[in-house]
Amino acid sequence: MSLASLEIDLDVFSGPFDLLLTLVLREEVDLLEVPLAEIVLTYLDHLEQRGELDLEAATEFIVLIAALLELKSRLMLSGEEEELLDIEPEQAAEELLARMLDAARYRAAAGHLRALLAAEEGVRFRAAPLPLALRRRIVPAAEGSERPELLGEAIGRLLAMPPKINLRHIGSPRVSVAERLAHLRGLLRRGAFSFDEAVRGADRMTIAVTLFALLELYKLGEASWEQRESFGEIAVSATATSPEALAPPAARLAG
Amino acid sequence: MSAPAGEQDEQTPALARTVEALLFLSADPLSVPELAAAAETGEGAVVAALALLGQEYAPGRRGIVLRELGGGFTLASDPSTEEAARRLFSRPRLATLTAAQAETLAIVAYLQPISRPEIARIRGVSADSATATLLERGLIEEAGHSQFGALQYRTTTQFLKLFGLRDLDQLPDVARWDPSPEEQAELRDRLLRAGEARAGGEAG
Amino acid sequence: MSAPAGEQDEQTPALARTVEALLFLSADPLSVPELAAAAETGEGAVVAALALLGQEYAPGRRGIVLRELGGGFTLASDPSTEEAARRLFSRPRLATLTAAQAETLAIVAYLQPISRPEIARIRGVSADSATATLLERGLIEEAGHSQFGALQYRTTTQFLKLFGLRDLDQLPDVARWDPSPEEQAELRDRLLRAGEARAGGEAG
Repeated sequence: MSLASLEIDLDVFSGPFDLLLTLVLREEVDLLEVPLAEIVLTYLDHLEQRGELDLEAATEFIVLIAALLELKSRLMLSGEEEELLDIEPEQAAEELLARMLDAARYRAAAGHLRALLAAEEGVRFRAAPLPLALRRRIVPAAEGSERPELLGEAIGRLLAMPPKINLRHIGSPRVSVAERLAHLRGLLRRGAFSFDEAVRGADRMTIAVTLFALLELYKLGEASWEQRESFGEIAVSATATSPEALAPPAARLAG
Repeated sequence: MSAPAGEQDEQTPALARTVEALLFLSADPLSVPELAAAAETGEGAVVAALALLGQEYAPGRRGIVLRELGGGFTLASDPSTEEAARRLFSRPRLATLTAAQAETLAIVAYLQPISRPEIARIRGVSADSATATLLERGLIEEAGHSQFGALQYRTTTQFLKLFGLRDLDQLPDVARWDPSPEEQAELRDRLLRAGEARAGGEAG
Repeated sequence: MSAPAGEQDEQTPALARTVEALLFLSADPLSVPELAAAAETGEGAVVAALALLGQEYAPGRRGIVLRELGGGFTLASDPSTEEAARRLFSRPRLATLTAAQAETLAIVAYLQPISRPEIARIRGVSADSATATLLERGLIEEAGHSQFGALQYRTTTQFLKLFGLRDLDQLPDVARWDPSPEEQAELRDRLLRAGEARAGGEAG
């Protein structure tokens, strides 16, 4: 693979990318100390120099870097007692392999679908509305024919909290992104707040997940933040288009 | 058809096939110039092709007929098939509430006025089509804009009639169906929180 | 009907005409039971009528073809007429899929119902924008929530129609694209072997 020729120069390691991968899997380089963003930047530079995009290699790189990111995030998120810290290099290699195979499998299936679609080129279907005379007639329901209890029942269903999410492969996180999203939205509804306030008294894992939830809110356009100096206080506030004016992604999609 | 007599699998000439396909695909009548431009041929050839199709799709021969309408040509189902079409497409349907509509209606009834984004957040999925149907059926109506500019909804008199209610105070007490009655927060906050938790499952 | 010699005036039997009209009118593929119910006849008679129509609308004969797609029967334009259709309707029938969209669609097609986080996990990258496009094009749709509350997706009839599939069973077994055990073993080794050869001095 052309990835082998990708030279990485980091504080913790200097050499070809596939060697770094191997050393990480053999735990000879601590993944926690490998700045993955720098690897991505190196790769982008490499692409720019070559001036051409090898899709095969690019896909392979993305799959590998994604696997590394997941491994790293597991290491960061799991508690000291987590058995995942003791993950064997062979296990990690298996995990990477399984992931590459899975991705390859559906990439091939995607190719098949595209071929099917291409074979149907030129086939069109009629999409005309039904003649007026045939449109469905709707008979209005009689007055008093619906039970008011129907409405109460619906509210009861909507009040039910979903069961707690159990991410079996990460062990048992004590806090979910969904919870922290709800927490942050609750704070936002009251006005601006500082990140420290949002995680006061929380453990390391909760802080990490809260930060993740904050990024999600930022992505959804519901919140923005400001940090005047590094390591200073992070002030979080609702964006001009406040939460009430914003629909969740699902609503936007269906539009 | 102009093919020699007795030929079983005679083919329709290419131009007639093209015209047939275009008429089939188009919801509106197509004029001879339009057909000629699309097929990149002369109008005379199109007229000839239409004449050929007119024979094949003559009334009473098939389930589809060729009609000249509004300065153009169109394919239509034969009137003799209308009864079956009516059975398939236009069975009169009693307006009942789907689960999504009932949920949306309940949210509007208990929290009105309420905006569509809020409804979507409580339901965890888009409420657009349910809201549209409820508006169409006259069970909810627009109720101005929220302070953030989002359109709000409230229930109508028609809604009260459908449920046999004198006024909104007669809505049943939600406590009967509350899965965790010990919770103290306001109904709106609790519904939003539960909805966000449901939608948040995606982000996990 | 049984006109002698000249099959020119030959009429299509009444049931076949009805079925033809229903297929013409319906935007979605119609199944044999649906057709039988609408025509108030038995399924065997409908199958026979469809066989007759299948001959008349055989590929290459006319501008319209009869297709078995998406769990039922439907009429479609013959691909040979596509150029003219594109000129008339001035838009391609379906923009091709990007690699990301095709991959996401393949994952949904094979593993449905499946949630967005699961898709992202398999692809190794977010599937948000691909999922949005597929939803918008009607190739996938929402299919309720998983036990963990995440929204799930499945493919639509529209997907089957556009990809020329009768049903999902027509998709080949995904294992067909698995690398051979030898290739897998080689890949596995490769992850460790490359390092062992060089691990000695190079680590910084």
